[in-house]
Amino acid sequence: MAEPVLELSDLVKNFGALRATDHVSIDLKPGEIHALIGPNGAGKSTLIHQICGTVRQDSGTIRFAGQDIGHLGVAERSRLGLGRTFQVSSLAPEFSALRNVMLAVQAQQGTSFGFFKPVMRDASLIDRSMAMLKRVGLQDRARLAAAELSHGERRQLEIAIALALNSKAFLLDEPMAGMGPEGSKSLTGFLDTLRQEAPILLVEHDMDAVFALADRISVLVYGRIIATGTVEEIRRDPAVRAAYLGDHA
Amino acid sequence: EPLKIGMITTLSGGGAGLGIDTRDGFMLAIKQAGNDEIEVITEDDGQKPELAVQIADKMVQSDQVDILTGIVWSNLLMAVAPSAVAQGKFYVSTNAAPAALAGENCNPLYFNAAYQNDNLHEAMGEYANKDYKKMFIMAPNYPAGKDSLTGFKRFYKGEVTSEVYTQVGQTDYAAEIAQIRASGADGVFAFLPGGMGIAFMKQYAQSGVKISIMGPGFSFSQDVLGAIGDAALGVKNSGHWAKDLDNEANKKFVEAFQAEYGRLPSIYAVQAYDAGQLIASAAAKADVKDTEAFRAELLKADIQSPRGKFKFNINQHPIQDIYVREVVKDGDVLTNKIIAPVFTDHEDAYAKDCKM
Amino acid sequence: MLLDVSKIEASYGASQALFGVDLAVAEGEAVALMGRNGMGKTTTIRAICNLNPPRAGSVRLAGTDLKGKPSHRVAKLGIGLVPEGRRCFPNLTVHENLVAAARPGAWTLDRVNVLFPRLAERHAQMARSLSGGEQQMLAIGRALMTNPRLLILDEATEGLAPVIRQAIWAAIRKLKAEGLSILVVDKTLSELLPVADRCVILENGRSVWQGPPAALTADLQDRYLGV
Amino acid sequence: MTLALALEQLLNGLQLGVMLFLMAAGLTLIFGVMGLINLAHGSLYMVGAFACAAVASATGSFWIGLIASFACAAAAGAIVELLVIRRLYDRDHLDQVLATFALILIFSEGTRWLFGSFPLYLDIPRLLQGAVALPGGAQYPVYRLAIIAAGALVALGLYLLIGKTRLGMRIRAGESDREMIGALGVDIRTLYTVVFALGAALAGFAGAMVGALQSVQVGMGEPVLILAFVVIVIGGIGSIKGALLGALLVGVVDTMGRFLLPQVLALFVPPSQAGLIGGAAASMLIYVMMALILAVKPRGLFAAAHA
Amino acid sequence: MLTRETIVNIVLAALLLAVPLAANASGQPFYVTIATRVAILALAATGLNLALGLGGLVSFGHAAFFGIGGYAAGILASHSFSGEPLLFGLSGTKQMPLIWVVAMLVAGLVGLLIGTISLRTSGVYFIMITLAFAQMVYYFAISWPAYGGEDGLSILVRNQFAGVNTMKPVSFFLICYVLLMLALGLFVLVRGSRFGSALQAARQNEVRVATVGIAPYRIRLTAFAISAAMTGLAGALYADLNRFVSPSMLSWHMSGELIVLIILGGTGRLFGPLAGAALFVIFEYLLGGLTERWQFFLGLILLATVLFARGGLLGLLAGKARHG
Ligand SMILES: Nc1ncnc2c1ncn2[C@@H]1O[C@H](COP(=O)(O)OP(=O)(O)OP(=O)(O)O)[C@@H](O)[C@H]1O
Ligand SMILES: Nc1ncnc2c1ncn2[C@@H]1O[C@H](COP(=O)(O)OP(=O)(O)OP(=O)(O)O)[C@@H](O)[C@H]1O
Ligand SMILES: CC(C)C[C@H](N)C(=O)O
Ligand SMILES: [Mg+2]
Ligand SMILES: [Mg+2]
Repeated sequence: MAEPVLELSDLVKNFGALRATDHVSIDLKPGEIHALIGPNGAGKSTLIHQICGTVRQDSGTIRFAGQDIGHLGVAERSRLGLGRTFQVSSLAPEFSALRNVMLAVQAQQGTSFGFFKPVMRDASLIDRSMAMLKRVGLQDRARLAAAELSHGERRQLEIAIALALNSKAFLLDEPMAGMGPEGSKSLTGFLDTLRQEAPILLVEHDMDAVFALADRISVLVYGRIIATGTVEEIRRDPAVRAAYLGDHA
Repeated sequence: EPLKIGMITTLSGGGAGLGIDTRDGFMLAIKQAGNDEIEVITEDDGQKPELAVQIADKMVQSDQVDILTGIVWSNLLMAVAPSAVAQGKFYVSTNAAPAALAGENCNPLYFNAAYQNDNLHEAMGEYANKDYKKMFIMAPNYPAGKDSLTGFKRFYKGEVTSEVYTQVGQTDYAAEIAQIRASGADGVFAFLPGGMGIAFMKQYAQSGVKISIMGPGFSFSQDVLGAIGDAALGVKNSGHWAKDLDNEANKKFVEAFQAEYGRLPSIYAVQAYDAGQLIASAAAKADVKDTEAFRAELLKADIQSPRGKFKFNINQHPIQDIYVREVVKDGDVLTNKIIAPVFTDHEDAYAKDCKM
Repeated sequence: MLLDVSKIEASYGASQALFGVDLAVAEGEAVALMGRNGMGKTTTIRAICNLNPPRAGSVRLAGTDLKGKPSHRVAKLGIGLVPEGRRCFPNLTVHENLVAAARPGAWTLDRVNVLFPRLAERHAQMARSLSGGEQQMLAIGRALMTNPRLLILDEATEGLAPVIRQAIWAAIRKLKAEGLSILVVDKTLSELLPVADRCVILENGRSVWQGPPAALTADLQDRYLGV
Repeated sequence: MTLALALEQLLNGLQLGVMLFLMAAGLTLIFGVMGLINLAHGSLYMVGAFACAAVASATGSFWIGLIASFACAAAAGAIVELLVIRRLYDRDHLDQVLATFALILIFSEGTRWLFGSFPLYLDIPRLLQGAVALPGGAQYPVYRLAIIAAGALVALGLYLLIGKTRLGMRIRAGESDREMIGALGVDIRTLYTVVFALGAALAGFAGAMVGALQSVQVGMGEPVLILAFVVIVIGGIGSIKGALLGALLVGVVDTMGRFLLPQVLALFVPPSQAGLIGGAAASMLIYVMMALILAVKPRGLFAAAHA
Repeated sequence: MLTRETIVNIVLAALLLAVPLAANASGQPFYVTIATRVAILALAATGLNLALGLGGLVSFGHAAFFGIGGYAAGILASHSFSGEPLLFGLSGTKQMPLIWVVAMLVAGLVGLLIGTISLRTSGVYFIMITLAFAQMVYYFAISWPAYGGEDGLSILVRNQFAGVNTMKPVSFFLICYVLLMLALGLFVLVRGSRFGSALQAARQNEVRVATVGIAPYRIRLTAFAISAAMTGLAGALYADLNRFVSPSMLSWHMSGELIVLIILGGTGRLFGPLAGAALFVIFEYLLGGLTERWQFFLGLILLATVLFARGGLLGLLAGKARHG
């Protein structure tokens, strides 16, 4: 078995009296899509936040690419290769789609303390960014400000940014949300190829996509993992059906 | 060729009252002189040093004035006067008189028609010797405040129980009043010009503390008395002038000022009036372009000052009498009444360092 | 007709987004507004509510022309909006979000709490820290509390877990059965179509097709929705 | 130093705190709750004081003046909101800075135009004059006790209004998303006008109350403005409780600092030096405190949960 | 291809040069002084614009840096005049370039210090904590007697610049003008650079910047220090212009005025500070000559500008700002 790229063990996070993450241990192996599903408010986003560093865990460890990252800042973790998208799009609204991606490319190339060379004449930034936009199908919208993109397009842009980071693992928080049927379909196909580049921890409520993509599924309920297994195992699990799937199975 | 005077003073914002009295007093003198060869340009400095500098530059460079005057505040004066005299212009001060320009750095082109900043405080120090064994003294924490307490202590021989520096622009004095109450002093000397004095006096009156207050004339000048109200009644303060000073020139001046502007003059008005008279008197006899001659005429101080006698010291600051005054009610209006002279022919402490 | 939208055009600054949308919702009817990403669904809804007042065409609600009416007037005439992106008030608690703009009527706090027990559990929590799905429930509850005649849901079930989604569709059915009119945008066709009485499809800022769900053939779906 | 003096100073500090709160109360509403940067708040304070002084001297009654201060400031606030502020809600915060900066100039010069350049007379009403004996022998001015009472009442009223009423919820909702609260059927424009006018009225009321203790003159609002911002920020924006506690803290620290720093320093240097340095340090003290608090708690002491 | 904004900018830069030269030629040296004031204020505001316009760091305490620069010039000059050694046996100087370097270093370092603490906060808290630091410096300067306290410090003769007679208004103006142009050039470079991208993105969405792996704090701190240094340089020039420094350079009014200049001209726009400074100084001067109530009318004009000229003067002249 390959070493996991990302490994959470015994993660706990409390918000006051509420235990949002309750001794969670999951991992992400090379080449796989590991779906994390669970009812609203189960703690999925909170878990992603802890992996990225925007929320600090109360206890437990997070290992990524062979090192303990639990104490690092957001930017440091990102530089190690954690690429994420947000549940609610989070972009630089005044920048064009292109410049949003360029920011990621520049960060990825190493330094942001260049004071003199104009970015808009920097082919190493622009070419790569355009390539990323093309991959998500936004090449025609490259010059539009992020604020002018439609909801669905913004989701695509977020993915382009994560791609540009050359991530060693992707954390995608509901990438399908707000995508039309067509968008969902193409995104599903896209993620399917993306897993070759880096494994994906996928939080998603779109079960069609999850069932089509996931190698493994973990189910989070009230902060606790109640089941991990293959698509078939999870579909059949009565506890999961009751807590989450309902008659969607 | 006419004599051009540039008057820079504070006509807007919180300190405008002083500037307006300055302007009005000055203009009265010029008007009375009846010399249409004298032209005055007035501009507002908004009590900002940068603005004062800018206006001074303009008056010197564009309007080509011969004399600058009118600044109320020491910090603005320090921004304008040294460079004005360095460019060969006269500066005649109507109020501000920082020590820095009275001693070593005195200048042949710099005249002060008002006093030297320490003088009124010195007079209170001398006055306090008579009846007060222990004094509580306070002033705002800025150079004029420090000069004030230094001036007071220069003449006061008793014990100073505490020496308190308040914040510039402070509006609440409960903490200081509590200290006064506990100090065991038998008198309080407070230099708090403008709004600070108004606030302090009102609060002191309500506090139930009965220790008597005194201060320099600035704290109890005509411009603030109305706002302090009856709380100021009976307070002793020092001044080189008061409305009731008994001389012909003063009667004429007070009458003329009231007729012209419909209010009582303050010390700022008197000082500016004298500055105006000084310039007019010199202009009548010498050409301002002839710097030496004009300066000589100014030095003679050939004027009828409402202050009575008036002459210049070696450092071109006045030698004059200083009185203790008391705030009284004259009909409906609060005003100051002279009680007794404290100093006659008083000279300031810095003149001896002036080598001119 | 409760809502009658005819030939509206709207733009964001200089760029035009709607080029003529026609749309009607009858009393008690549920209409699905469909179209690919960026085709103008949200813009249409904003135009109806006078959040982006249309610069041509007309919008009438129960016969009243909405032209020039500020959006709060429009809301008071009976439109309840569940906006895209939820837009709960982050600095208010769940309870405050619900009651702040409530107007009297059949929908009360208790009823909303029965519909979404999760909200009752979280009533004192700041909306800022709610999970995404909880916020969606809150946004729906908040609109219901204004007791509208026409409920407009933009991305009605985005981000909700399947069980909750089913609950919401059930609720929408129930609301419809009670006579509430509904205009809804949602991407899950399989769940949307059974609820809708009629569909309106937008393409590039124009309404290009209208009809009952049954008439929405696979061919049409492929052409306009990319399914 | 006696214990009685220390106690009296502590009381002075608390009283100054309540006074600061009274001055900050209107700003809490406009800035803390509506989220509007209003540099002209001090001008509304000044308007209140001038209205009170003018009406009191015309009618001979401080109380009528007090009512006038409330009314004039409210009217000024409403006019400002309708003509200026209303157009700026959906703009950058910075536009509010420029606009309200302009309003300061207009109000200050306008007031001077109307009332002249000399400070006005406004005295404490007869009813509240003099001092009462406190247990322990000290005396305390009645008027200051009245200010404490007024401040406490305003604090309570605001707390209830913002935290407990639907009006308060709507204002807060409007702060985070004006468009949305409008889309839910709340006439946020009118509501904001009313709230702004109320904030202005509170400023005017404070100006009149405090004006009787200080000097009623053009520019009197400016030191207040900065202090009021300090108070609100220390307490945590949007929190009434925070503003009150922030005010008390500033009041006590400032008073005790002015009083104690020179005395402590006098142990090391000659008294007149101690007075100077101590005075200088005391004037910086509240800013040092503010910087420290924000360095440790970047959102103030009571980062607004609510009210 | 020239955009409208570029044309407006070129015209502004040319006007700022042409007007004083013409005034000087026609024997009106005072207008040269006014233009110098505009150039210096524009330089100070350009410094602030870096932090505020690009980085969204609304500093309400930039007067501190302006004043520190001013005092650096004043103190160095006064020590050079009196011959007393300054620190560690170092003596004062009257050489402008040296003074500038010192002013920028000191202001930059203080900026670094203030920024280190202030940047932990954000939004309105940031506005207020920067104000708090500036007030500390202000009160310190008022009550610290060594350099004149509130009375300030006079520089009797303007400092020197090799080969130029700085007392001639035009010469001094040209020095300031060149420095302003250099600063604007630097602003353009920084704005378009990687650093500038990160800085502007951090203004729009801090979390986004962190998630691509750039620590916003360090970016902002650097920007804040550069901004402080630039404003400090302007302060040193201002001291030389007035031949005087005083705590009023440090007061919150000054900070407010710098912000007002930027907004008046157009926030975040390259020539915003210059346009704003020119407008402000011209109004102040013209109105001041017309009426004693000039502040009232200045207020009205400013108000009209906010209400009717969205995006400041440049917004009016050159349309909306564009971000690549
Ligand atoms: N800062 C916070 N303070 C208090 N409670 C919080 C905070 N952040 C999250 N919570 C609570 O923690 C729980 C988990 O939230 P989280 O956002 O992780 O859910 P989720 O699984 O992503 O749900 P969804 O699928 O709806 O997005 C929720 O009940 C939420 O209200
Ligand atoms: N704020 C805005 N400024 C400028 N253009 C905008 C803005 N919002 C949307 N648009 C443009 O208007 C068009 C319609 O957008 P709209 O949001 O109405 O689409 P939609 O059908 O709701 O899409 P989605 O399903 O992705 O939410 C799109 O081309 C979009 O780029
Ligand atoms: C009005 C006076 C008290 C002014 C004082 N002489 C000063 O230097 O500022
Ligand atoms: Mg989530
Ligand atoms: Mg949409």
